[in-house]
Amino acid sequence: MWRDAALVAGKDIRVELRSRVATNQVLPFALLVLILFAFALDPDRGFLGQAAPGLFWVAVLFSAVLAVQRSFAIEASDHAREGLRLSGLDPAGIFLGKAAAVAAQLGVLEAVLTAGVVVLYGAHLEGALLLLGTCLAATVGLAAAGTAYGVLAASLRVRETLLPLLLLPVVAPVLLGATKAWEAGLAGHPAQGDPWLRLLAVFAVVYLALGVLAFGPLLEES
Amino acid sequence: MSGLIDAGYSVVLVSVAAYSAAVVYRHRSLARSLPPPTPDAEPEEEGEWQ
Amino acid sequence: MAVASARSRGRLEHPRRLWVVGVIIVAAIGFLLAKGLGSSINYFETVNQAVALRSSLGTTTFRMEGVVVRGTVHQTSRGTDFSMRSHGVTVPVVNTSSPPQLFAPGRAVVVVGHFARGTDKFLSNEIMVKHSANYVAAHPNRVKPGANGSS
Amino acid sequence: MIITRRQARRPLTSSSSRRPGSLVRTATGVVGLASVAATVWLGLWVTPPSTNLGQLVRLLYIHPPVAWVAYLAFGVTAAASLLYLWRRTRSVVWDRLAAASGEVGVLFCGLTLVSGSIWGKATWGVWWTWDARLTSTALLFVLYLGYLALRRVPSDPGTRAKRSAVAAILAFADVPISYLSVYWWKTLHQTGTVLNPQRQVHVHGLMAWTLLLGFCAFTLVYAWLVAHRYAVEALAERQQGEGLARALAERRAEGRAA
Repeated sequence: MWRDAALVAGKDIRVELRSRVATNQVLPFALLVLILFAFALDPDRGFLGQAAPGLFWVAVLFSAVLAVQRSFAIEASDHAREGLRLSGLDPAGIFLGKAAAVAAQLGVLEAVLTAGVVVLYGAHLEGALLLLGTCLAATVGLAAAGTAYGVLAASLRVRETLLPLLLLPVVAPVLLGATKAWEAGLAGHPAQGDPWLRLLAVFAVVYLALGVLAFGPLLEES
Repeated sequence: MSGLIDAGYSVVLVSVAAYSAAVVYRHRSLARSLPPPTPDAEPEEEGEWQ
Repeated sequence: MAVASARSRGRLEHPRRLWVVGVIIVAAIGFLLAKGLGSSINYFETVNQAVALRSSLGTTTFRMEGVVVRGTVHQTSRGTDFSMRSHGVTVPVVNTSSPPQLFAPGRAVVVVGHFARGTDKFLSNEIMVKHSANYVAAHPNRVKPGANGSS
Repeated sequence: MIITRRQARRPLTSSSSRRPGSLVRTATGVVGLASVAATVWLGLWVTPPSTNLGQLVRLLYIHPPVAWVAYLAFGVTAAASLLYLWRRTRSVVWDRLAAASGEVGVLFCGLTLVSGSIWGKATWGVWWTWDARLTSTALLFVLYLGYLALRRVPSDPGTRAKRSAVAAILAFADVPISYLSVYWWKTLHQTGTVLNPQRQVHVHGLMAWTLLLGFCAFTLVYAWLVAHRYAVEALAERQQGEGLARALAERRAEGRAA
């Protein structure tokens, strides 16, 4: 299972590095969302600094939907899905590999967005350990849930519209937990963020487990 | 405030009634459009519908 | 061949994996419940908790719950002033909104607002009445069937 | 009450066919309609006002039963989905039942939100607030809207059934969270009136009986609606199959004529 996961993750990341869709489209999109928030909320009145954690994670969430869509779009052409299905790889391994690839992309995206939040919204990064831990747990959770629902919607003609509807309510706890943890971290009370960090970790573990179980049947059927 | 009570009852009752009517109507129109219950005898031979 | 082997392998591993996954999920959720996501998701702080957290709360806006103390409700030009109590701790509330219909002394309420800087007063701009799931007939002996009670 | 029952029976029995299943369905509908009528009558006119809510207590007889039906419907959907996914019990019956119950559940979940919002405005003083119970219920509504949207995507019936079954089971995780939220966390929403873990009901006399009748009434209406919705699902599948057969036959006839 782990060897298969590494294979699939390596493949997805290589495809991403060569096609640069994430760097050329998803990353600029996320930055654009940050800038649009700045237009919507008057930057001079201090709203942006207060709302920075929420806006950051909303931007990550939207980008995660795009990243998941991209992750399954690369297999939509040339019967690559069938190839993957018939490859004899363990479905759980495929799931973990794809989730890892999505998580890696989201990690890069979050690093850039963090810089964006600091520069554009004037946020001060305190409690860096909590912020980092939150990013890690939230990213794994988003990638796991995203990949599980991604394969659910992947073979549908209407996946572009259906995936956000299915995925966003499911990852709403991630948005809540990550925002609260970041609020605590940025405000300099890292202790208040710990329960939220636990919630994020449990979410990640639960969806990783569910994905390992459900990915096989879903891949077979789609 | 009695307006809110009436509104609560009305919303629930009217919605359930409307949904029921829609479902029953669809049930009847479907049942009418399909040939009467011979569900086990599926038309297999060609030419049946000409 | 590859298909057959992949499928049979998946099927063979399935029961064991099902158990492992089930145990992981139950353990994870159990951990969450045991550790208590508790206070952080709470909708409000009770008056005594709010007073205990007074220094860290500062003037941030939050929701506070308590019972309206009898005899402390005063109509003012801006709204209604009263005191709230919970677990023996009382806080005076300066409210600038019209309270809901069920607002009355002795009732549990949730107020939205923040502590005023430098005083012990709580400035609120919204009151919500909280009620329990106990429903007791007001006049059980005076029920008249057929009388329109909804008016 | 008796008048309502008589009025209701006439149009409904006339439609019943010879099959015993539809007789049971009709009977469920008749009794359900009568008990809803009785609940409304008792709830609006007969029951007394309560000590702390006054007349506003009357929404008690509507809101909790509707919410219960939403939970029940999603529970049936999840159970049917599980039965479908399990190879030994796989049958199109479970897929249809999940579809029917899911749609009725979304209706009742929406009504839970609306009636609760109205009750909240009357008693709490706000239409909506973000406490754990309200938020998780709103999430539940959106989750199952997604389920219905997924079902509506045209694809191979077997694939669709499996896919939606997985989605239904994943979405059901929110139901216990929503139900237990008022015990896990401090919320504005009151704790469970009847279905609380302490098994204690603090509702007096006639009010309690009316509430109980409300639960039964809406559960019966739910059963009746699901029975009809199930039949619609089955008929629609048949219609699709026959439409395909007819089109095939026409094409073959064209080929022969040419």
